[in-house]
Amino acid sequence: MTIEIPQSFWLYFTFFALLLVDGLWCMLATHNLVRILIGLEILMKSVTFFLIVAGYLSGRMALAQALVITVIVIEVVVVVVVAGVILGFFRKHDSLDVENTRSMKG
Amino acid sequence: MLLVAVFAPLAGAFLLPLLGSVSRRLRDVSALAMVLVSLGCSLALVSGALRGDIVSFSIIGPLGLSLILTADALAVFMAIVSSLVGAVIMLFSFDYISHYENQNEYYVMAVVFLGAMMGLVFSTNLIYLFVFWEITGIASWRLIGFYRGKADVLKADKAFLITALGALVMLVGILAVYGLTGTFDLTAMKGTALPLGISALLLIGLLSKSATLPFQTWLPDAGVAPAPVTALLHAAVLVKIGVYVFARLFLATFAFVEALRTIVASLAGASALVSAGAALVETDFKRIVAYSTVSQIGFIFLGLAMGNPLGAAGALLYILMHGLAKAGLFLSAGIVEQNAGTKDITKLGGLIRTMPWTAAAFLLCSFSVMGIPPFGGFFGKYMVLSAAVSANEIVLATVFFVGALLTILYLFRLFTKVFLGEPKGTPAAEKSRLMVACVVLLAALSLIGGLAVGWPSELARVAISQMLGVTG
Amino acid sequence: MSHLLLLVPFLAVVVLNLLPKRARGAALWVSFGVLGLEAAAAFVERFSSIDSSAFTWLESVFGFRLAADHLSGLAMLCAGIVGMVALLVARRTLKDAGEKFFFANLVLVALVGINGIAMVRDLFSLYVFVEVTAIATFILITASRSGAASRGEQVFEGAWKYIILSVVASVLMLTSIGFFLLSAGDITFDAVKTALGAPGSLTWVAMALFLCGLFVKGGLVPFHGWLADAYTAAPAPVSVFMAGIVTKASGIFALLRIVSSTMGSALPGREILLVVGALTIVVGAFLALGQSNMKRMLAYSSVSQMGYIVLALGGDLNLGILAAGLHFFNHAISKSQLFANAAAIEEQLGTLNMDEMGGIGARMPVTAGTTAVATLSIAGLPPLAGFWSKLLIVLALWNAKEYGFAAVAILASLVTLAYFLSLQRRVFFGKTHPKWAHVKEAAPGLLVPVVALALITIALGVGFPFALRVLLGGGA
Amino acid sequence: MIWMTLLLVVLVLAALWASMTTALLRAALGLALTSALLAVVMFSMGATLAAVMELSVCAGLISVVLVSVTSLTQRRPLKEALANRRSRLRRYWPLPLVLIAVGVALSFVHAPVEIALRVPAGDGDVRTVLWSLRQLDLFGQILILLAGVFGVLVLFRKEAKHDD
Repeated sequence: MTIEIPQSFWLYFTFFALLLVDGLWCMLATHNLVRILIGLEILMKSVTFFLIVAGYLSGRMALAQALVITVIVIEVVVVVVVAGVILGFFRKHDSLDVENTRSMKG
Repeated sequence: MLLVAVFAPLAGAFLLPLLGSVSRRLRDVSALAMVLVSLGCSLALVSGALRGDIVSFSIIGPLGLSLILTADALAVFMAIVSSLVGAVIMLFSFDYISHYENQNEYYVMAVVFLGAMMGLVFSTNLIYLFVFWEITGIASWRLIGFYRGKADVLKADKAFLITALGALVMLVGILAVYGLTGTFDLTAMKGTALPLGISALLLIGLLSKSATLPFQTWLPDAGVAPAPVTALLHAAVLVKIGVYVFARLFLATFAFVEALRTIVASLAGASALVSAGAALVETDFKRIVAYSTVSQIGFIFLGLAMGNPLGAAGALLYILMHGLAKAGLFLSAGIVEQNAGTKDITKLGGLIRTMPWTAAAFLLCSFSVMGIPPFGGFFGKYMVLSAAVSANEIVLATVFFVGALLTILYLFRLFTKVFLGEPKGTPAAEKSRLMVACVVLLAALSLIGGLAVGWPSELARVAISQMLGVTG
Repeated sequence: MSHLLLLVPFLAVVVLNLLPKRARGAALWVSFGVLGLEAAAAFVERFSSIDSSAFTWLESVFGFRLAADHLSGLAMLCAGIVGMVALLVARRTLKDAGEKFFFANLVLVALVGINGIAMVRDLFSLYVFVEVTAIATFILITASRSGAASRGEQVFEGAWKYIILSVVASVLMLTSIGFFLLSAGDITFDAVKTALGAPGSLTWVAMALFLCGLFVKGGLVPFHGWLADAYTAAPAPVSVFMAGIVTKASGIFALLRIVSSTMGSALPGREILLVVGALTIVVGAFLALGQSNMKRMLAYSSVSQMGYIVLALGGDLNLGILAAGLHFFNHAISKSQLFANAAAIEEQLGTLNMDEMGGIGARMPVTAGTTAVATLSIAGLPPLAGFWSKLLIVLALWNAKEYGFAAVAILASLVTLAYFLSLQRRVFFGKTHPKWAHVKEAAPGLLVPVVALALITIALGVGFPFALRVLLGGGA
Repeated sequence: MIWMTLLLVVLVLAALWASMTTALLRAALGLALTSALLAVVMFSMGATLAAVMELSVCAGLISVVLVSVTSLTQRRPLKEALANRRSRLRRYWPLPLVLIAVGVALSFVHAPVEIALRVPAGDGDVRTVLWSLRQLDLFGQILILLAGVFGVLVLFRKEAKHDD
């Protein structure tokens, strides 16, 4: 591979950081449970991307792929479970507003 | 022998609830028996100790955490004082405590307390010293909070927190000592010169436990406990721990620091005066006696802080005499409180007619605490004061002399208010012979201690020569 | 042997689900047995001289790369004990048979996760098992409806905070793994150790990220916000399990593992550990002081105690790791016991609000006594087990010349003592409120585990030098 | 390189859309698009197997889950939705600016990065790695799936009870 390592690293890292910021903002700025989940997903995308980039740049693509596959499986289970909880919450409160959950303090 | 003295009460205590389910009498008697075992073991060690033998026993553990028990003259002396007074108090509690709930817990904790005291006295490893120290803390926490009322428990918590604070600061000091010497074994660090900072850390722990200024507040509050408990804590055992460990560490182990003498002696002097003043204006029977303890502890500290053999011997003697006499005072207070239903001295009076024995015993014990010859307390106080004079601490000696005068004042005031004058309220009688007998026994011991002062002072002399002989 | 520790609970879950529905009542006992076996196996494998190499054939079949040392043994022993206690509590407090069945299964799944955490040798597998544990626990929190009426929406809120922060922690850890892949070329502990030895800032950035992830998982200050909510929200047996082992294994033990097997004795990250540890101790203790819900107080107490473990890691390395491991064990025992006691009180009184209680001690003497033992142990009073581990922690700090932090560690014990005394006073002492005049002691099924745990605490405390010799003699 | 950069720009734009669009349904679709684009990126970097996984599982399965959750929970009155839209705008308008700022700031960084370039000799085919070296992770995957099944069972059962 004849790529300039530092430069391309910073290029990829920039996009990783953009996705990360986007996901975090999406999670923090909303009151909607589903949207928090979407923000979480964007965060996961950014990390998946970063792992692939790491494998690409360090020449350990096979390892990186193995890791990413596992991450994807975990991601799916998390999403399904969280979605189930959101549904339960909606059935109970008829709302998706996270403000309904601020009962505990201290 | 040592192991039995320590662990017979410590381990045996947990059998007491079991025995209690068989028969209450059996439980009470076996609790006493456990304390007597300790007393017996300590007495058996006396002849050796008089010859200057040092008995030692150890279980080696890793990282310097070996359990080492050593009986030198100082330890044996202290062990006898604690277990003797403890045994009388246990006897007293038979009748006193039988009116209340939680009796099982009382006996367990009291016996654990005395066992831990034995362990503390004999252990020469700083960590185990701390361990036993804290066990006494736990036991006294439960004992002070015996009545379980909200105020009682709050005061128990206060006492526990103050002594625990002191203990934790002391633990920092212990670690600093470890950092300095690389060992927890006291015999191995003998003669080490301790920097003032570390001494101060250790001292805070000692002062908090012995309720000396500025940590004195917990002790009068602890008067909410049943009378035998206060006697156990104040008179005989708990507060003496601080004094004993002071002697053990600063006289017997580390090289004596001159600066410390002034600090400790001044604190002790202030403590003696302030609490004597407080005792003069208090109206609660037990609080007066408690403040008196704070004040008398000052004398013991003064004697030890002088760092000369005379002062140390006086202090040791006074530990014994004060323990006996003060236990007598507290137990009398207990009798009065239980029978008259109050401990407010403005509501008491003329009890000498209905409680002649108690009054007499109280008076005898007071004489001892006041330091009137030929009672035991006199010799202790006299030796301490003359040690201060011979160390050219004239100011301090004067302060303490005033303190001694105040002692006479407030004790007479107390006696007059409670036992003389016109009877107020319902006349109270001495119901339990056993309880009265205990008080009389203590009074008699105070007197005998004074008349036969030669015997305990011989042991004290050996202890002093062991302590100061090497370092001095 | 170490393979079996992962495979047996897994097979047990499979078998449990293949059984006919009628046999499902036995699920709790089956999983109880499995946990007991696991604990025994962990103990035998690490702390005794019995030869356990009869299972090497397994290693040729499965290519798991595992390594168990004394630390893993300790963690797995804890997991087994705490799991058994949680199951016993579940037997009493969960009402629905189906719920019990799911509980038994999920505890087993979480157990595999914890055992995995204890034995893995690379960062990514560590992440995977942390995630297994987290998901199983998350489902445990949300799944149960027992007592939900009193907890209301808290179930949802606690679980939600837990899972969201858990995923955020995962993101941190995965990013860190990416960095390690770049800078070390591999993600096994050995590779990471080599990379940390070489100069290069990237590796340390990666390590810091991973530690942050674990701080979140372990509920350390400043990431402690979720923990009290999750503990309070969880049903009684789940909070026993979570407080006893889950949070500790997935946050603190993982931290312990990483520090012990990747960082050498020269430790540039030590300051972070010290500061975070001290901060956690103090903040956690003061937060606990202000609580009136019993479980919340216990939760913040956990936060504070975790601080001690982290602090120990910042001290003298060898002694620090030993002390941290012991404190891990002691705290797991005592805290699961306290949560079991809280469960007993909730079961009998129907509330956990300490302001409404008072004088319960006379009605529930066993609960009161065991609570006293556990609280005093956690507050570090001799001769109980907690004292010794705290002493070792402070010694480790002292040997590393961190005098200030050692003093903080010691003096914070006073705050611990203060809030536990306040708990005792508010719950057990005082005059019995007329409302509780007819409260009875909890059922024997709930008392057996707490008494057993209290006895462990006392025995370990009294026989500590001996226990320490066993640990050291094994060559830790 | 240029193509890759463009692709990544589009990827970030898709994510931005997913987080900023008002309707939840569109947000879910935006996420699916992001996933698909990420799969393309992976593919062009040589991570074929992972790309396939990403495409099928994330862009496919997760989107299905999200869309169904969204449709099951769309019962809000119009008024509330409108009020929500206005407040959303307030909370989200700085996001693109922040992203641009971050991007510009990072594009000035050219610090040297120490990357351990290993000879990819030990790094064989992804299947070999997955099946022989990462068995433990596979075991973990199975466990997590198992836990997920329990989760679905439990949550589903709960609803059934709730409707009674």
